[in-house]
Amino acid sequence: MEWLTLTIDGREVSVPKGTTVLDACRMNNIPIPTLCHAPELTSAGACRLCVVQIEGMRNLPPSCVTQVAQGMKVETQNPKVRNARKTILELLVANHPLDCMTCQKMGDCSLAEYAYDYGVTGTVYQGEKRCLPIDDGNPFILRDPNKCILCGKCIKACTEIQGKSILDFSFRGFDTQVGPAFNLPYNESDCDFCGSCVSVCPVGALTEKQMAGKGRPWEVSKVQTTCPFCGVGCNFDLNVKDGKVIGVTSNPEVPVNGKALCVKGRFGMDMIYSDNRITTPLIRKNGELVPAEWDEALDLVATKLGEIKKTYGPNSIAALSSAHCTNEENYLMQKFMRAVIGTNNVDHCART
Amino acid sequence: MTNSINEIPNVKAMFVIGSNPTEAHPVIGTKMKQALAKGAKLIVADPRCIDLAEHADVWLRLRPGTDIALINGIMNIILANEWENKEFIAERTEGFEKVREAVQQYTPEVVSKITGVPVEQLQEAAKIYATAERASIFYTLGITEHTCGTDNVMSLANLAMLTGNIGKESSGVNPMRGQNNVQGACDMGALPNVYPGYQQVASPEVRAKFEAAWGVPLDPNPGFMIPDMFGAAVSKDLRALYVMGEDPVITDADANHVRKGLEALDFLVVQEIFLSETAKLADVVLPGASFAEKTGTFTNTERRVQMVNQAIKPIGNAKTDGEIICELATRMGYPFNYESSAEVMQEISKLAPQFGGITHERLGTQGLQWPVPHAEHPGTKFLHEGKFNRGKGLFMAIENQLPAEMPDEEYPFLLNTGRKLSHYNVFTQHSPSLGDHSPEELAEVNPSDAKKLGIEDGEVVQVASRRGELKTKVKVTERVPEGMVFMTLHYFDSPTNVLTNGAYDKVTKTYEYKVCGVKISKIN
Amino acid sequence: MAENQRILVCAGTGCASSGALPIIDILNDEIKRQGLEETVTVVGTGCQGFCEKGPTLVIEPQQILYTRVTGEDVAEIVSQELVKGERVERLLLVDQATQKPVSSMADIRFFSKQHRIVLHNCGVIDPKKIEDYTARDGYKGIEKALKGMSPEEVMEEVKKSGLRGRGGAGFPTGVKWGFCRSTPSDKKYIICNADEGDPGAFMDRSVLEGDPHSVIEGMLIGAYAIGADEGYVYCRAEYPLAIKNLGIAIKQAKEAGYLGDNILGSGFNFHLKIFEGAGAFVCGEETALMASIEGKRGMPRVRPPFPAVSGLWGKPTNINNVETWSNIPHILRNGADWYSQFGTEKSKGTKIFALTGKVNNTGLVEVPMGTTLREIIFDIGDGIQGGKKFKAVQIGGPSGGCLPEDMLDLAVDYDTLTQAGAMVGSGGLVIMDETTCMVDIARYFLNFSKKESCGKCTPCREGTTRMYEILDRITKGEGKEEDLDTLENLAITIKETSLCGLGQFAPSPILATLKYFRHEYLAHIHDHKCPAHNCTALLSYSIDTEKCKMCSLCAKNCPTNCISGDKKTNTPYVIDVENCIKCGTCMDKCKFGAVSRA
Amino acid sequence: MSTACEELVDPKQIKLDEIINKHRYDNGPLIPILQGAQEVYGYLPAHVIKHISKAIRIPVARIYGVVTFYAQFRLTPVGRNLINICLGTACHVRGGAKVVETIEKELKIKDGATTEDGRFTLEVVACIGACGLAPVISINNEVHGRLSPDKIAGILAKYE
Repeated sequence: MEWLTLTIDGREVSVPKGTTVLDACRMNNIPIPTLCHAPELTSAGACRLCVVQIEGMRNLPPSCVTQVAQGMKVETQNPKVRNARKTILELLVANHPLDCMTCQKMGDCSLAEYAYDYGVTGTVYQGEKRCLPIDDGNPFILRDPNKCILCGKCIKACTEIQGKSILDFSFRGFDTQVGPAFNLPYNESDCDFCGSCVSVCPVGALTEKQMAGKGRPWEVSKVQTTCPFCGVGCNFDLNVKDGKVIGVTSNPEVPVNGKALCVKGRFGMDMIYSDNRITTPLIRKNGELVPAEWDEALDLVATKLGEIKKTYGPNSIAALSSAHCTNEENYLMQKFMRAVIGTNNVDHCART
Repeated sequence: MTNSINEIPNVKAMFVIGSNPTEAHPVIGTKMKQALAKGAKLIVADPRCIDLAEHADVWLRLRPGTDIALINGIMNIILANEWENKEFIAERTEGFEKVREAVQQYTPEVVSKITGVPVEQLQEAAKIYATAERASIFYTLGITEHTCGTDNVMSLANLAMLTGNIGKESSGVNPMRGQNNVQGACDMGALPNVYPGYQQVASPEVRAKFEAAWGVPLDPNPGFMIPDMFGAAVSKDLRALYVMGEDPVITDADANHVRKGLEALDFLVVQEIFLSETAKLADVVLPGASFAEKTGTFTNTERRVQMVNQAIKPIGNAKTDGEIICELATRMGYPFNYESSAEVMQEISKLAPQFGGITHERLGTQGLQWPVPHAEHPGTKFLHEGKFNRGKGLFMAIENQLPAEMPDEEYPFLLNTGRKLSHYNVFTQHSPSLGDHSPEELAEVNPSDAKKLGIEDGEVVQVASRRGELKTKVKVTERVPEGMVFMTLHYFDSPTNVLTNGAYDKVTKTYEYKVCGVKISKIN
Repeated sequence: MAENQRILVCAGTGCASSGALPIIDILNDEIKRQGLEETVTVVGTGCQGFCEKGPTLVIEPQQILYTRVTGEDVAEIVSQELVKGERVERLLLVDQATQKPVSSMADIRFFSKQHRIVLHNCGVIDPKKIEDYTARDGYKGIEKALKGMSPEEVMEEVKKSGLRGRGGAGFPTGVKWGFCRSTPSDKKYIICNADEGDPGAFMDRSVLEGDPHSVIEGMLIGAYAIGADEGYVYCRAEYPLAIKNLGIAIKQAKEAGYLGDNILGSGFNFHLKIFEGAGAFVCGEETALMASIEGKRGMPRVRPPFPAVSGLWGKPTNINNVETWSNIPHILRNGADWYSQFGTEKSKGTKIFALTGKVNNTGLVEVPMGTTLREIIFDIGDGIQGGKKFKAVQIGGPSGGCLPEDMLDLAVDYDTLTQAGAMVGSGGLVIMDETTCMVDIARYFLNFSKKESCGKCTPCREGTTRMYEILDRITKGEGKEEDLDTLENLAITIKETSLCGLGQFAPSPILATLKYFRHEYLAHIHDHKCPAHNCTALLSYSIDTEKCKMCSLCAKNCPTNCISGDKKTNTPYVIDVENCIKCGTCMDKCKFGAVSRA
Repeated sequence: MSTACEELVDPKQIKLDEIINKHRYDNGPLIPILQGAQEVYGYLPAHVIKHISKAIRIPVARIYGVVTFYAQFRLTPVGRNLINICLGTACHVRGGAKVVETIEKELKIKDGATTEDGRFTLEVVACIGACGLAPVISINNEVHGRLSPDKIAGILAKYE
């Protein structure tokens, strides 16, 4: 691999050929703000927040789409660059609601983070603001187009990851919007609610309805696990607050699916707290299933199975193991049947 | 799957048959669309106009149950054009001549007549699949859930071997497993004829190994498979059934027959997280824990063993399924003393060779794809590189066969079943948001049939087969061909499996969920 | 009386709008009626350039120009001019300086000061006839290239000529071709950018309408040099006549063997298609234009990769505009040395300008690079309308800037204009007089840029709107002094951080007016006054009842009927300020000076 | 009779399919198809956009994005008479804004709208290329040049 040497803020660093200036900075822990860039999506170079100054180049090039050249001299933090970024942020904030206190994205909002970092006041430009209806006609995604900063990542996620292209830009200039065709609400479009758009939104324009009001990012712990729906084996992070799962976020580092999930994996976890969960053993008494203690229930099962085994032989007992349970549990079940009961009568719904 | 999910975006030609990935395996569906975006060709064989059919280069709208004829026909065309991979056939396979002979009568014209697929489309499909640099077959239950399911699978294997499209990156035969850990349940020996790691119960050496490990003598005879169990219950050969995390009343074909079997039992234990239809019949119900409440592993369709990590405590008084089994075993005089599921995995890795190198610690955040024979082995991305399990790949001559029950005068519609994106089997019904999003069955009926029956989109109708009947709402759509009705298996209120046929494949005993005769009647 | 005369009737869009098309038929009828059909031919030509005076017609070979001709004038022109050889005086042009009618084109400064290379055929030939083009050495350039020159030699010739892209930035054409030529690929495209969206420029349209074969020939030569076999002309749908005439020309060129496979037996293939743009100024930007041909939203993308490496459908692509392509045949025919004798050291050849605004002679003019603004405006343009005072000239459209009077002696070429804060751009020259408000002009251009911004990058999408809003407030007298700093900061950020040329140059009108006309901004801000009496929010009209004779002329002409009064009841006329749109019609119409503006 | 009714196929639909078939195998067929469709229907109804989407396999959202990007395409029907008011630079400096204001007042509609009676649709455009005649408007492609506010009412009266 060919390596190139460049100077960033006076520091000499080496990176592989083909690296962008942005990646070169990030590899070397030099912070660059970005809104429209995502490593898993193609780069648009649209938000212009990642601009830097490069010796010999006209204007301020965006680092996310500028490739490193040998001997390049990059400035990422000089007053000119910082002022340009601040102005861009002021422009974005001028066309963005300032209801951050009640916004679900608070604490995880890139725009808020950078605005704070760059001392943006939100008072420099007064004028027209986008004023579009909020889309909350579905159980999963809350879409507030007024918070949209038009970075276009949701469009790319929908197209490049999901292959759906439900979303695109419409109109142009200041009137540009992002949404389904004819700017219909999600539930009137062909959207599958995979939620990939939500997973890439840097601001509060796309948020998960189920998580609204359930917890702030800093209160939540994340547990990576494997999805229990279908054989693809997607992984994601369960978001847990106070011992309760409040939702799911996708994790770009996971092996099979990266940020992609489907509607079930991302939004179906409220199943855990379904009213239909059985939370205590039940024993049939006088034809009715009634709650019982564990000891009573387990003793009853052990006794009954023991009696039947004794009377009719081990092969009069069978078990259905489960394609929904873990490997370890399936192992235990077949071992239970084979070693404890003494039969090979164990099967599961292997063929559906 | 012989290949990995992330090899899909680099496939050059995809042959999707009897599979609806964008609904049943959504993220695999997205990988296929990524391949399309990179210029891959797509052949879809399905009687229904599934989402992928709209993206296909060729959509083969075959008659249900004519898969073998279709595949034989494609092979016939490949041979006629000399697109076969002679080198691969010579070096890696045997039995080819028999197949060559068998497919001779399956000329494009004959096959077109059987399948209803135009000759040009057959030719186009054969060309795309046979001439691509890297072609992969993807199939699901549309292939296996037939009385000739095993033969369907063998036919696809023939096709892959004929063109050498197996044993390479992004090229192979890929059955996509339906349930989250159906792969793992099989791997773990939750089958009546094999121990963990597909080691035969009938083999004395294998049995000796397990007897030594477990310290008890083991039964040398394979046990009941599911379809046998319900009959055995009725005949009183089976007295007790312990059901863990399954709802056969809803998910097995010919549900009324299943229910009859369960009712005949002396003792039924159901271990579940929801009060399922099967649990309602139980003598004892044991509350299990959901995936979020336990630690262990699932194995996905690409053989990747991945961690399930506990995020919360079991709800209420529930216990994990593993814990319950251990307690029962102990109470029955065979103590299961495991500290953790990690310790169970250690035992598995000692007994099942393809899990030899797997520990929870090694699985970490990325998992491992079996076979992982030893602790340093990185896992196996795709199978059959250079060599098949049995040595040479065996061609099998297969003839076309009809489904067990076809529509007739009394039951004139062909019922086809499958999944839809917003649900997974029956238990996503318990998710309030998914339930709200997709609350009821919408049986798909072709507009011209709807017109003949005088029914409208959204109308509730009665659907009946020889085995049972139900009510369902109807969706009038061109997606299904005339004479077909399509239903899912997701809804308690329209339990499709009261209709399906309990006939099954002779080898795997998989029910023929995909084809049976039904009638539709208007409710006045 | 001269034998074999030709009457060239301008049928370009400008003259057609003024009613030129019926004149051709009437002329033909009249000529037949007077028995002259043997000796007189009527030709409907492309734009002759003198739109202001249209419909225009030229009698050849005498080169007599008639202006503002109507159908009723035809019989007189035929019997006077064609039969008797005498002028119809009332239809001749009046020189504003001498106030005398001039008949011969050689004496009309509008024509005599021009040097027409690209416009060589415009207004002279019938653009719908390939034989008219070949009769004037058409397709000699490509023949020369195919029969005796290698592609490299052709490219060298273009490089040597010093031709620079006429679309705006002025990149050397031959060098640009070289980039595309040197990218290895099985397929290459060339594109003619005819998406002339710049408000106030129409030279590309006139060339396509009036001399389409010159563009085709230029592209053929380019394709041969670059190694492309397919081309597109991306033309605005708003130019139906251009599309029609080009379509006819392509068909004729195919039939004549200049387009298609194995052209002139050389083995060289070239196919040309027209793509009709759907109305987006930003599609003048190369990458947006290509996105548009590909059927996408016309949003520019970041460069690199440059089109020469990865352009249309990912293939190497070379784009030049109409005027650039149209120069090529002349360079090939006459040689690089001939071409480079025109113009300045770094800007060779001629440039067409669309001269519009408050100037007497509006129209299309082609002058050698290096001609001064003063020559263009005061000689060719014949000075300011109505004897008013020159204030500024806006060059280069929304991307360009305004230059004040003391820069009139600037020799026009790429580098001097850029240095002065304007740009050649597409070549729009809009002349402004003392009644034009420079803040309003900046506001006008920002309104244009904000409407045409594609919306992809933040600074252009959000920033052009904010700049417009600030300017709008200033023109309404609601500005603050710090607005000027805000404007300047915003302008510089947008210039330096925008993705494409539209954004990068959108602030130019602000930066230039702030530089040269800051006092006008300050007058709006501090005194709440518009020095040009143009900004309506700062104006009010009233009628002096003393001077009002109650003639009712003002009320009759008021477009919003907001003036009332009555002579019978001796009620003097008053303006209802609520409904007044401050158009000033009443003031223009009043014969007694009773209407005043404050 | 019912069979006869079913055989009635919308002639516009036939034309649309002809246009689609003419361009479908071209590189980048979308914009020419949309232009053709608009010529047939006068605007681009939602069902036409969806039909095109299905026929050439371009997502509806992408087509909607294209349609709303370009000034040429319209999603609503146009009035009987289409007024294009030029606001090119030349027209602007010669008083184009006042022409716009006068027409807007006269018709009581804003740029882009259609009068309630469907008589006029008003569109402000950038340069129709008749700069020499500034300020100009065109009604149904008929150009009226050298305008002033007082001439507007008379011109509009000519169009029914």
